[in-house]
Amino acid sequence: MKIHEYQAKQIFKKAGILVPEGDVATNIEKAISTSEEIGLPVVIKAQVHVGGRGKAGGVKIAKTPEEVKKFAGEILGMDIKGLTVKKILVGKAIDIQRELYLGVITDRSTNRPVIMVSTEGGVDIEEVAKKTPEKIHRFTVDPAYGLLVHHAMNLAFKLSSDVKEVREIASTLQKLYKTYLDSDASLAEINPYVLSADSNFYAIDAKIVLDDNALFRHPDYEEMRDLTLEEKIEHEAKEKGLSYISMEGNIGCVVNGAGLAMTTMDVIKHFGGKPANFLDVGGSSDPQKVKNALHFLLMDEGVRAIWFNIFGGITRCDDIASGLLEAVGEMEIELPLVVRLTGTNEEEGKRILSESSLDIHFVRNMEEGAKAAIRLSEGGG
Amino acid sequence: MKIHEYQAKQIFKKAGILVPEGDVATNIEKAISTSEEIGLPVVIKAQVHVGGRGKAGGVKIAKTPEEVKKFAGEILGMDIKGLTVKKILVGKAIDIQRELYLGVITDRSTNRPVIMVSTEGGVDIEEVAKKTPEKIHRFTVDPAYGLLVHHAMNLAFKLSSDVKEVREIASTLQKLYKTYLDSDASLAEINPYVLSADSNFYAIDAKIVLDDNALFRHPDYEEMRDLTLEEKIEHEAKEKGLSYISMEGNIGCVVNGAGLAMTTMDVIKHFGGKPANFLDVGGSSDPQKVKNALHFLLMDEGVRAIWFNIFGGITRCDDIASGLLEAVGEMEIELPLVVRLTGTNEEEGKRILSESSLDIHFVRNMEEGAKAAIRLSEGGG
Amino acid sequence: MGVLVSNDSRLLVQGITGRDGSFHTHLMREYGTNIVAGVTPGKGGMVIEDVPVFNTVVDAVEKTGANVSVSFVPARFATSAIFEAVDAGIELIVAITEGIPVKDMISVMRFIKDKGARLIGPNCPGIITPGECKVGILPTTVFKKGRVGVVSRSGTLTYEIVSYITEAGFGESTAVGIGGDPVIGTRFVDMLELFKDDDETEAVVLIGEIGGSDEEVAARYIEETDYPLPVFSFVAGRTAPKDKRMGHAGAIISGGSGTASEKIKALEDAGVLVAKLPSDIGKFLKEELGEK
Amino acid sequence: MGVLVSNDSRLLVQGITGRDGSFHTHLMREYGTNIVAGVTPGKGGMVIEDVPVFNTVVDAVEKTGANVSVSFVPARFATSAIFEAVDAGIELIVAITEGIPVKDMISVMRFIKDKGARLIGPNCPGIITPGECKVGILPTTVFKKGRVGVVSRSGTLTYEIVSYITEAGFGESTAVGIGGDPVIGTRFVDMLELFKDDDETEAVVLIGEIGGSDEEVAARYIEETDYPLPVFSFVAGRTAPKDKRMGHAGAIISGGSGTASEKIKALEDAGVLVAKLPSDIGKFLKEELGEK
Repeated sequence: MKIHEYQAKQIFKKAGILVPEGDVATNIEKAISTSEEIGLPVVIKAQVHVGGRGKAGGVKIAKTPEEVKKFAGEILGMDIKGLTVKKILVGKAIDIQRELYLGVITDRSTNRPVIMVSTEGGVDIEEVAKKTPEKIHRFTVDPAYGLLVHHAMNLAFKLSSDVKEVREIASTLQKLYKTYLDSDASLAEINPYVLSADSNFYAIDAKIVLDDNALFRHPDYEEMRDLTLEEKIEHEAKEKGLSYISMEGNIGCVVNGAGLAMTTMDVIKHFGGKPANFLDVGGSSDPQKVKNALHFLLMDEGVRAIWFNIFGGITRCDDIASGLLEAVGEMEIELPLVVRLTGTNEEEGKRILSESSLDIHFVRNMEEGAKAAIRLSEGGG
Repeated sequence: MKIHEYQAKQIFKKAGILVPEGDVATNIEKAISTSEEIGLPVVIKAQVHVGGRGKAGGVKIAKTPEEVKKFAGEILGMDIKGLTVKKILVGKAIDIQRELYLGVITDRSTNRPVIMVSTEGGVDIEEVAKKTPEKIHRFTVDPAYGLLVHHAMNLAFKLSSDVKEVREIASTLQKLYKTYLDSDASLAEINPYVLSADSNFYAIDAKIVLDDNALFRHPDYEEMRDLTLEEKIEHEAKEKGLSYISMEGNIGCVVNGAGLAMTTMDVIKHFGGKPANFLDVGGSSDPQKVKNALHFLLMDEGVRAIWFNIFGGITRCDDIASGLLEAVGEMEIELPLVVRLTGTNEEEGKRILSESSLDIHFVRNMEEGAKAAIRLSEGGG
Repeated sequence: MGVLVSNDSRLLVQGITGRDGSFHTHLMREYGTNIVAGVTPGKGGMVIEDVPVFNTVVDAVEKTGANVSVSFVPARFATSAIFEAVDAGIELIVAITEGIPVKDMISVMRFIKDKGARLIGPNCPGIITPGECKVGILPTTVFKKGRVGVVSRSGTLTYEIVSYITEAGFGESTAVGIGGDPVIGTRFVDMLELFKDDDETEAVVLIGEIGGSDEEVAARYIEETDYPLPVFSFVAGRTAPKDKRMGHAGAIISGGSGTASEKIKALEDAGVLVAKLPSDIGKFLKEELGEK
Repeated sequence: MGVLVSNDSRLLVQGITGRDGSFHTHLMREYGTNIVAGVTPGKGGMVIEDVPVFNTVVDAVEKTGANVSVSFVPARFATSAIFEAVDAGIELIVAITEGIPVKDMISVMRFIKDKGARLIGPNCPGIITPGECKVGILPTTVFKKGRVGVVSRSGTLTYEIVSYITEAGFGESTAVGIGGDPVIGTRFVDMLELFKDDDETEAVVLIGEIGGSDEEVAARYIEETDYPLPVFSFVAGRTAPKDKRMGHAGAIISGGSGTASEKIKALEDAGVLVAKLPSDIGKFLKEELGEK
């Protein structure tokens, strides 16, 4: 789960990491009152779940009350890469002496957390990694011992030679690592981590990505969920055990398994069609899931044909067939149906569907299915 | 540091371990009001830092208000192995179905924590260890991973075959281990851990011994310190960097190093004398410590001779000599002084003392010193 | 004799009394897998599908000599089950469970490194040595004893592609789904190493997907070791939108890495034939190894 | 050539800029110890007693090839200093510091086990190889090059007993104070093993004290291995009252174990001559090894 900068800053603040004073606002009045409270100049930053908001004009420094009003008004409601800005963070502007980068991520290649630090803060760290990799210092944490004091100190000495600064940076690194662990994050990042003109260190920007699988341990994070309409649908689907992502096309797909679902899309495109969605009904078998899946599919008015591409394993073909029958009984489905059933209880599933009165286009494999679905979605018979 | 049962129970309670309702009392009135609050019958238990209080009559069950009054009165002020009972714990009496033993201790031979459990709760666990060692189940914790769920479950299955009970015991074991870690204990023990007639588990008795070296991390434990007069003196000495334990004899010893200090006592006894104390001025060298040491020695009116047995290493003999001179200048010391100085800056130390007007009996080694001190303590010259 | 499991494997089922656990115990036994024990705390003494159930893995191992385990334990208790199996001396653990928090898996993997066991998964369909034994949930019908080693990050896509391998007249020496989570016990490279030393494997099919960099790492390994067996591959997610999570945690493309096109390029640069359609795999095999 | 340190040891002093650190750096160099570096964070670039100071151990090791460290770092930072030294590849760490919490030492020892280093201490006087090199705070005057290996849980009592060894005409091959804390890096048995394989050691003096069971463990080891060298011992605390803490955390007698009489019995049963007075050790050596 992605959370906003202001939410990540709340988490960092609780962990004892210094962040600039500030508050989130959803309207101009709140922006003005916050700026009065914390004092000018302030930085006004769009809170959207997408990168590059600075370049898009979503970050502005306001030096006067008039500017606060003006910029808050401009940024609220702004469209950034298709997302509408509904919240802004109004924070005390910090006089910057130096900008550093501090981050913790889960490294899949070692199955361990990695700490990354760089003197090149405030810019895209992936750009730094490409252009000047020697400026990024990495340390892989042994989870049996955690980030020990000397690990943090050794990293901090790469960023400063002043021992007071080094201790401060090292302390922040340990807090950052602890935050990463305690929040079950897959990424916890401060960019830039700033040494201010008056020699304090601040987390000027903050990013935390949470592990969806671990959210059950953090019921308090649930309220941080801020979804676009599209994400809301995906989330709702997820709560029903489905992975659903809406796309631009017209062939609605119901598939079991993420890899097969992606491949289903790939194959449709390969043959010139357009998938309307990614939809994985998951591993465990349950007729209700099929009904839920059709519910989501049918919300998309662009869908012209529905394709069930099922390769049974833990999923049983008969469960899929029963679910489909039940769903058709309850909902009005007038779209052409392409069905491919293979694997566990395949015969049973096919029998259930054959015995029904449904007009189903049975196909033997994925490629046949893709071709049939494309033909039908284009009005063919 | 030892803490009382009621204090250990407070710590356990905070960790989520169920303890019988109750409160500590220092007078009969409080005992009565507590028993009224929690309801009869209650158990009244002497809170003293010594074992065997049950056998000494320091634990009684009161079934009526009269008995509360009677037993509280009897136990408060009671002498148990030389200690006066000043506090009692008044706790709800639990109807016992089964008694178990749960403990965590630091195992010196493996440098790791060990969990011990037994079906033989409520009795001296060291007796169980001697007579029926097969009834004690041990598990050495790997500190890199801690006490994992299955470790706790495996141990709990040794104590019960009812899975509900097993889960409860396992959960308590994990809380007990966490308490041991979080409190920097060298021992955390529940004996007995009781299954009540109404099928709840209670920590009926509780013991925690804290690591003195780690108390700086637990300023809140400081108020748990409850010392006898004798312990107060030892504690005061410790705060001044000295290890001091008062004994029955008449030869006051000032020694550097614990091993040498013990050996000094052993040698005095070997030659028929009686040490008045164990006193280690510690490793680091500081004239002030010598003054403090003499201060403690002179509080003991039984001392008839003072013996400085110093083998300089990190301790410098000249520092000891200067400290002794300064102390004599400030305090009135009329006792005979035996001095043995060997090691770092030995010549300088001897010179300082020789040049003073003090009447010092210099000795060349420990055995000579013991003999001289014994002779002088008996009035010899 | 597969590279991971065989007739000699003595299987323990963790979570045997659950819905999926008992169902697949039945199917695995039907296939011929030697299941010697099940574990569910509190159900010790029961018998499920003719398999004795124990309270703890250590008990089960002591009494039955189990050396491989498969776990259907729910996500919240799943890592505990893996720890328990490893601690009891199980050499190979197959974790079917999906939805395990990454942090928990990081701890488990550290423990496994200490103890020298091997984990397959989590969030995976398991292992099959066709004709001998199945440990997991794979549908057996598509598999056939043969000489192609299959390793996949996916579940059902594996069955899909294996069906083409089998249809083309080949069979599989070992097929394994290693799971799609960010932190997994066994990766492509580990399986490539096992297949390399296996006399019964003469080609490898590697089924990848977007996210992570395991395909790139495998490509580098193939190139650097001058890998002795022909490797064929399919990578799912060529048309996936960026930065979307496609069903499981491993399948995230973010920034400039983890896309299908990069993976395909890396593999092709290493001399791997990469299929555009699943059915291509069958064709590749016929072309390279000859008709069977 | 001692069993732990020698002329080849390249010593690093952790906490070199402190009072004790700089004082003993001076004394160690005076004795001939090859001190190549010091570490105090923030003091990198300084020179103390002709020794270059670095900010981190990893820097110091890289630039000077240090392979042994001695630490005077205060208790609250002491375990961090040990972790740092081990991590930087130091093979032998001598921790003089006293007052380190036991829990911290438990973690450190786990780490050391992983990394394969050796720790002496904490709360110990260190090591001396008479005539070659000293790592720690032992007063050098009482030591003399010779063939008696000395291992002790105590500090000053070691000097006391060594003075009798030296006085009796013998000298020491290596003398080491292993510390009196409950959790220590090297125990009697470890040193007995090192002495056993050392050509230059022909007898061992083992100086114990009340608390713990290291003397009993050593006795068992001597008996079970039919230890090839004569062992002499002294155990301090015969007259110590029960359940009192005698100066350091290791010296607790509680319950039925850890008393001097039990330790003495165990050692004597294993064939060890146990002295009643420190001076007896000199006599024993003369009687058993002959006049020197």
